[in-house]
Amino acid sequence: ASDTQPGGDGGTSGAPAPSTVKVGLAYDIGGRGDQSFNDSAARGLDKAKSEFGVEVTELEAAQGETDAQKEDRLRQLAESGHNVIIAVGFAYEKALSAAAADYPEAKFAIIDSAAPEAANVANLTFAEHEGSFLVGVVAGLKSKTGNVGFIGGVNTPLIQKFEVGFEQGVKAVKPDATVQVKYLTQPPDFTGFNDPAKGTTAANGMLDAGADVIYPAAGGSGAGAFEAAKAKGAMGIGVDSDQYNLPALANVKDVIITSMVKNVDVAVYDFIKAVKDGQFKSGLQVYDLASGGVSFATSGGKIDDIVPQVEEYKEKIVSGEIQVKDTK
Amino acid sequence: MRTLSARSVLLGLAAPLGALLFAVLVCALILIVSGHSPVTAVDSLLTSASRPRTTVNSINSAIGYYLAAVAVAIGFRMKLFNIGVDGQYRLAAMLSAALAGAAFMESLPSFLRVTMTVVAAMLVGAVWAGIAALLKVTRGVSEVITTIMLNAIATNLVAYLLNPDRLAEAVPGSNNISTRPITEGGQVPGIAIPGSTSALFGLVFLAVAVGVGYWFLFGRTRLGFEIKATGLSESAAVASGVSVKKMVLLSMLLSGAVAGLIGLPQLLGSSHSYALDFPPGLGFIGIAVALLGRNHPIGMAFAALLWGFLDNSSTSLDIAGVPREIVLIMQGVIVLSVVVAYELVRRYRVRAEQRDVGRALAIQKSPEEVSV
Amino acid sequence: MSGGLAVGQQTAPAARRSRLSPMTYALIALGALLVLSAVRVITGAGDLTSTGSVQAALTAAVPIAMAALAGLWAERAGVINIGLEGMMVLGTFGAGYAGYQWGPWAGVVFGLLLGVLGGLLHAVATVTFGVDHIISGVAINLLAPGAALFLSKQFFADAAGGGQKQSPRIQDAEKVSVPGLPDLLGSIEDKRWFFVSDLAGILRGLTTQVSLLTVLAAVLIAGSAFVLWKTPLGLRLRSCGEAPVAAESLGVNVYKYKYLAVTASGAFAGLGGAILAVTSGQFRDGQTGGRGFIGLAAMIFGNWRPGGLATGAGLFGYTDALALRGSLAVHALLLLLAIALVVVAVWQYREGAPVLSAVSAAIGVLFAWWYFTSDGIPPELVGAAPYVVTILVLALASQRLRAPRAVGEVYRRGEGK
Amino acid sequence: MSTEPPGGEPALAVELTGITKRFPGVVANSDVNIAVRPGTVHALVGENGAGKSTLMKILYGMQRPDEGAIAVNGSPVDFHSPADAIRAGIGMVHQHFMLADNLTVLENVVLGDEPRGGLGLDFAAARRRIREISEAYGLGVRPDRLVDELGVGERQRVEILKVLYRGARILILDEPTAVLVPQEVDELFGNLRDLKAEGLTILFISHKLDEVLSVADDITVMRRGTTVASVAPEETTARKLAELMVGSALPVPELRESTVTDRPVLTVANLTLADADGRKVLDDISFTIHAGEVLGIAGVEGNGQAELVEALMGIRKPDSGSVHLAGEDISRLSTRARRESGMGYIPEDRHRQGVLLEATLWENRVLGHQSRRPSARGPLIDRRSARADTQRIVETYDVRTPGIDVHASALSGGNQQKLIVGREMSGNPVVLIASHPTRGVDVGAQAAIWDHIRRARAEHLAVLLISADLDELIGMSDTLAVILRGRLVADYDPGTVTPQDLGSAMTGAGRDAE
Ligand SMILES: Nc1ncnc2c1ncn2[C@@H]1O[C@H](COP(=O)(O)OP(=O)(O)OP(=O)(O)O)[C@@H](O)[C@H]1O
Ligand SMILES: Nc1ncnc2c1ncn2[C@@H]1O[C@H](COP(=O)(O)OP(=O)(O)OP(=O)(O)O)[C@@H](O)[C@H]1O
Ligand SMILES: [Mg+2]
Ligand SMILES: [Mg+2]
Repeated sequence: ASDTQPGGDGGTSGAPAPSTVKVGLAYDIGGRGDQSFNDSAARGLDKAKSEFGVEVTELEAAQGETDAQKEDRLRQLAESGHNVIIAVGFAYEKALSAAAADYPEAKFAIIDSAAPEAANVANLTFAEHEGSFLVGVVAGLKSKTGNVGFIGGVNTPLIQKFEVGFEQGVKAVKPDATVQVKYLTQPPDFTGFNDPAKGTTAANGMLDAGADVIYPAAGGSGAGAFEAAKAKGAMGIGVDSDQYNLPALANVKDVIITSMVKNVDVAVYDFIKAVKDGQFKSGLQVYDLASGGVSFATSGGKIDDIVPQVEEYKEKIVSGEIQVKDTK
Repeated sequence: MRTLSARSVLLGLAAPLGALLFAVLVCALILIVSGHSPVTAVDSLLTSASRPRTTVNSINSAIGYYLAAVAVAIGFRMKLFNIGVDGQYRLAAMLSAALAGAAFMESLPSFLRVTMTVVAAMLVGAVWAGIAALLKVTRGVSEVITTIMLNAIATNLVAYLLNPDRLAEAVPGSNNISTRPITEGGQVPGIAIPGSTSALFGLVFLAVAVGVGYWFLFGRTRLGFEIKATGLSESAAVASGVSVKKMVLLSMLLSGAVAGLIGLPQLLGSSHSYALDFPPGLGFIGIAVALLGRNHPIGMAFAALLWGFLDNSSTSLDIAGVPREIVLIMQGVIVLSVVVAYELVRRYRVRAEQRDVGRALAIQKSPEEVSV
Repeated sequence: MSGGLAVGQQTAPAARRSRLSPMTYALIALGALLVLSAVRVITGAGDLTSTGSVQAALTAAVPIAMAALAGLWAERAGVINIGLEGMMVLGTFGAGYAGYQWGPWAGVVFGLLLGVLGGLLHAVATVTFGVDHIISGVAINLLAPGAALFLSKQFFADAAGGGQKQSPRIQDAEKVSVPGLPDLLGSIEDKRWFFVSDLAGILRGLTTQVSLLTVLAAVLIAGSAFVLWKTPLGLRLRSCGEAPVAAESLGVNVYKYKYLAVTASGAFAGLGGAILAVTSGQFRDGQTGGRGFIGLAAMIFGNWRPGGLATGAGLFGYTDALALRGSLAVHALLLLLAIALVVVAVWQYREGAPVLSAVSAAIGVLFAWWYFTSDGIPPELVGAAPYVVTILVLALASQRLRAPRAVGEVYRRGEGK
Repeated sequence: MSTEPPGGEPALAVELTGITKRFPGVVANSDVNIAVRPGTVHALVGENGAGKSTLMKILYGMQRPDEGAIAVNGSPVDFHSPADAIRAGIGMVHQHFMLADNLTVLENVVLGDEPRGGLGLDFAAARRRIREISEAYGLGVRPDRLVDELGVGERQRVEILKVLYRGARILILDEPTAVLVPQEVDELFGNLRDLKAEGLTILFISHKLDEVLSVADDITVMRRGTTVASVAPEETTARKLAELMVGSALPVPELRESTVTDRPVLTVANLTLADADGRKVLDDISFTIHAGEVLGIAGVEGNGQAELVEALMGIRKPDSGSVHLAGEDISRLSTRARRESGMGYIPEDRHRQGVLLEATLWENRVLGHQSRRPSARGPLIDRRSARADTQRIVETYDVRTPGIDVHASALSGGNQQKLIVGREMSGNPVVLIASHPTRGVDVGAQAAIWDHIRRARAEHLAVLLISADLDELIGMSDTLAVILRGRLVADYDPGTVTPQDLGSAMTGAGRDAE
């Protein structure tokens, strides 16, 4: 939690509000409907669309495409008159740095990456580790066996941020607790985000080994983990959005005690709004606990008894008293 | 390898063109049924075709696809199905990227550096394919299984090595992770194309060279002949003094070596490091392209270009509101209709050939039964 | 092409020597189990023989086995089916579409039917048009996912609980247990006795909470064995894969049986996909994750026989389950493999194959060394276990694999020589 | 014409009238008329490609005639598939075996007409049925063997059993004797006579005219797709028949003055080879062939000839024994090295070992010579001279083809064989290993091939000749040996030996080696 208010180092560009805002959004692989951060971004887009009535175009990335193809996607958006362009996912780093330079009048944003730095690029990153720390605290407090499990969809640094934060949170309240860790697939095999069956198997393994809380940061595979938790009367922790309220997970909602909410939708919405109001800020904007970019959900009321404790930890993180690691 | 007659040239052209036409019709139908306008689709295809950047990107993609196709085709020529091209090139790209990026390389002259990278990639690819070959000749294990398995194993191996404690370095602030970036001297400069922001990969010449080598191998050399013969009839090859085991080893190693090259144009021309987002899956595209190009050096080149173009114009379709999965469907339809057309033409060829045989027989015999 | 070159295969008459008596098989199984329990005791990796592992192994194995069975039907009739993956994808979609509206069994049926469509397409291309079997399969692997995703956006995007890339939830199929047994076996398993507890664990896994879909799969495998080898239809179908012209000369309509076989193949692949989707509780884009190809491998592994492919799928499912459930068991696998390899070494030596014996011994020692000098396998490598094991088993089991004689060949009536 | 049935006789078993069948550019049959009397053996003779197989395939419903009518037992029929023909009581034994190696004899026999019991196939009933028939005609077929494990003789009997199993009353046998030795042939003819006695009708195709004369009641001669004559055996001779077929004399390979020198070229000592089950397929084989000598080896197929040849060519590794070529020990050399040191090889199965069916003629000429001029220069293939030399072979060996760029599959087996002989004779070899060099080849082509071998022999070529055609063996060989169960059991002087002596020695009935 290095800097605590969004847009810490970015300077407001004096650019006046563009007459008409035309938003182009380029998804990462998975696109709209991935039940993960792409969907979250989509929600933000939809909100902006309905509130400001802005014109939007959504484009999807394909499995196995090159930087050149991503760059082409961004350029085509710019060429077709989009002046607010949002790239979802760090995979757009290179593509964006090339494209943004050629369209200075357009405003770009990239989700989940601190690079590239440019006058017309906003880098919207999230402190997933901080949010994960808090749900780790929840897990630690709620676990009776002192044994909890983390399931990562695909073994990437991004997902590892969830893991390390979670583990640190658990240990903070139960130093001697066991945290089981399993990644479903290794990159570039990204099926780990789409294979509920694997999620179930992994979760069962952890539950059989004594875990009673499972935290799946595994996109669509998470549903499988929750199924397992439900079958064995264990607890689950949602990720990315408040999954307790996700229709797709209605049948397992009662095992979801909390969720690590990563407000990509907020970030996207804010960004569009900012540009529309002529408030565009370039540079790094960390969405962390302090700024409410990440948080823990309380829907379902399963953790009402411990909310105060969790809030304490939140304060400590915000105040910098607790430093949450984001890498192993 | 037959002498070109006017007929065979004509037929050679008839097949792909007719097929393409058919494919377009089918796709138009799909579009209409799914409530999209074929006109806008075709229109956006044409615009993207006329856009230099897209053209260059298409060719750049095609370079990788072509290399992949050649790697697969070498196996096909002797009935070896190397499904493992994918794993071979990913492992090769990753390791050669680590080598090319290594600090000690920076002192070396650029040419030597690139050469070492290329050689390393070929070696890695060959070794990975060699495992399958070895198991095949010593234990008769079907290369279909081993290469499928080795693909998965390669994935795990790469993931293991692509780790800050090993061959990778974490870029602070980034969620990506990659091998140490290859500095100027280790890269292969692209060829700037007027009107296009992306440059043509310098290693396009490598692909051309590989294509020529492939043609020469099977058209002119003894090794190529023996590989071909083994593919056509193992027993006849053995009786003719061909060592099948040797051929399996050689062709699989060759296939693997070429597979090792697949990632290099992208790596040395654009990515400059092997990262999480390095394009996977080219090995499988290679299978489709090889079959589409019927293992022919030129045919595969056209197939690769077609594939590259379709992949790179999918964004234009996307913008025009044509969902990208329709592009997948198109590709499938094209593959099918092209091969169906080829098959029909081939049948016609065979009949024609027999007709010639018949005439020859008739003439050499007495004239009376020439009258059909 | 999965027939491929004969090089490297022992040309010993496959028939006689591969016929082991049930007794022998039983003994081998017993020996394997003894070793397994020994390793379990030494390493303390209870997961090796735990109920959970066995259940997970079954769930993982079933879709693969169905894909393998699909491959079997096609290749026994002489048609290679690389398109299994694509047909499975169609199956997953079908199951998603019907499953969430009318329940799991409707899903299974619907997935099967969509698989049939894929099979028919493959049949038209390969049988009617005589297209190269592989390329037709590759094309289907391109078409099917595109079509499935396209349809899923059409039908699931606005369905409650669905999304553009996933169906709403599907009820899981009924699960059954052998009454009484679970608790009894459970108590024995918990005792952690050598062998007895292990046996109990495995049996419990096989008798507790078994999905009816798993039962269905088992029935279909046995049924296929019967139909293909004990009925006129099966004989005719296989004759099309061994010697189509001979079949033609006896009045068998080769086209008909090839169509039938490839369609059935599509049905089984679709079913495999459907079962995957139902047990996963939903259709998801890209959910098959290469299981079709693994199925193909399992079929070859199983020497184009139902029992064999079931073994292959089971072995893969088991190791895959271990790898996913935790890392300890996979570490224990090292020791297991080491022992197995040494056994093979001894056996091969007595068979008179000193080189092979030496090689397996060497690898065995290597594994043992790895096991004893490490307290775990790097997590990135754990996932490779099923693939490595498959290769090792194939490499060490002596090769008598025999593809149908005419597999992959294009047949046309009245043109046989 | 003897095809007019005298009044009062029963209807003709088969009557083909005006049958015409065109393949692309080829008239396989043009206006063919044949009448087959019931309860007779009716022979059909003609050179390769004369149209015999096609005609029979038409009668059997495997191919449809473009014109003409077929009548069976007096009533007109129209077959769409073999199934129809089988229903009409017709059965056919094909020129090339129609068996699935990977299936059992039982499965091969019942295929398409399976006895059903309960849910599935009634194996017990099938087994019973097969045993009955097998005993009734002394075929000695074992139902549960894998066809893979059977020799040609037994395969041939399985083929016949297939036909009988379907209760065929009209049997078509297309070149059934091509692969049989005299004793097997006699057995077969014995069976045919029994069948005839039971009132079955038999259509019989063969290139061996003396056989035809001995067994046939009527003979129809075909030539270039049409029937040129119908004769009764008692009114004709082999020579006359041959003239009707090709208009040329039947070339009986008569003996020549010996060209044998005393220079040993191929010396084989104590060659021994065991199969997978440890059974000795080659048992202590020793012989020497001198320059200009033809050593003929007679034997019932499956007594080790194939293994011997493959051992000599280095395709199989013998367990013990040595092979010397012109004094050089080549026991350790690879197949290619042996070929390069001057061994030519005409394999017994041209489609398996001789040609690449899907490659052009000139590429087939390179096959086996890919490391030598004129086909190759160093590591490269020399296309120009390879093509030139292929042209030469096509001309000198009269290979009937429109050019050297057509695929070998487009040539008839006979013509494929000529190409192979020409290839193996090129680059004048010192030893020629020839297995059945004229099998299935018509009389004209036979004569040509024999001449070429003789000419080479006159120029000191040493030849190992293996053949099932005893006349060929006796006529061509300077020395004759008989192989039985992997051992050379007897030597004969071709000058004095008769086919019958050989036959009995081949089946182990004869006196032992002197
Ligand atoms: N399937 C076919 N396609 C095209 N032409 C064919 C086909 N079968 C036969 N022919 C033609 O018909 C002619 C007769 O062939 P057929 O096999 O009947 O000769 P045959 O008399 O049986 O010769 P042989 O005595 O060598 O068996 C051949 O020369 C060939 O040109
Ligand atoms: N399936 C087929 N397709 C096309 N042509 C064929 C086919 N079968 C046979 N032919 C033609 O028939 C002719 C003779 O065929 P066949 O196999 O009968 O040769 P053959 O004369 O019988 O040779 P052999 O004497 O070795 O039996 C060949 O010229 C070939 O072109
Ligand atoms: Mg013939
Ligand atoms: Mg014939």
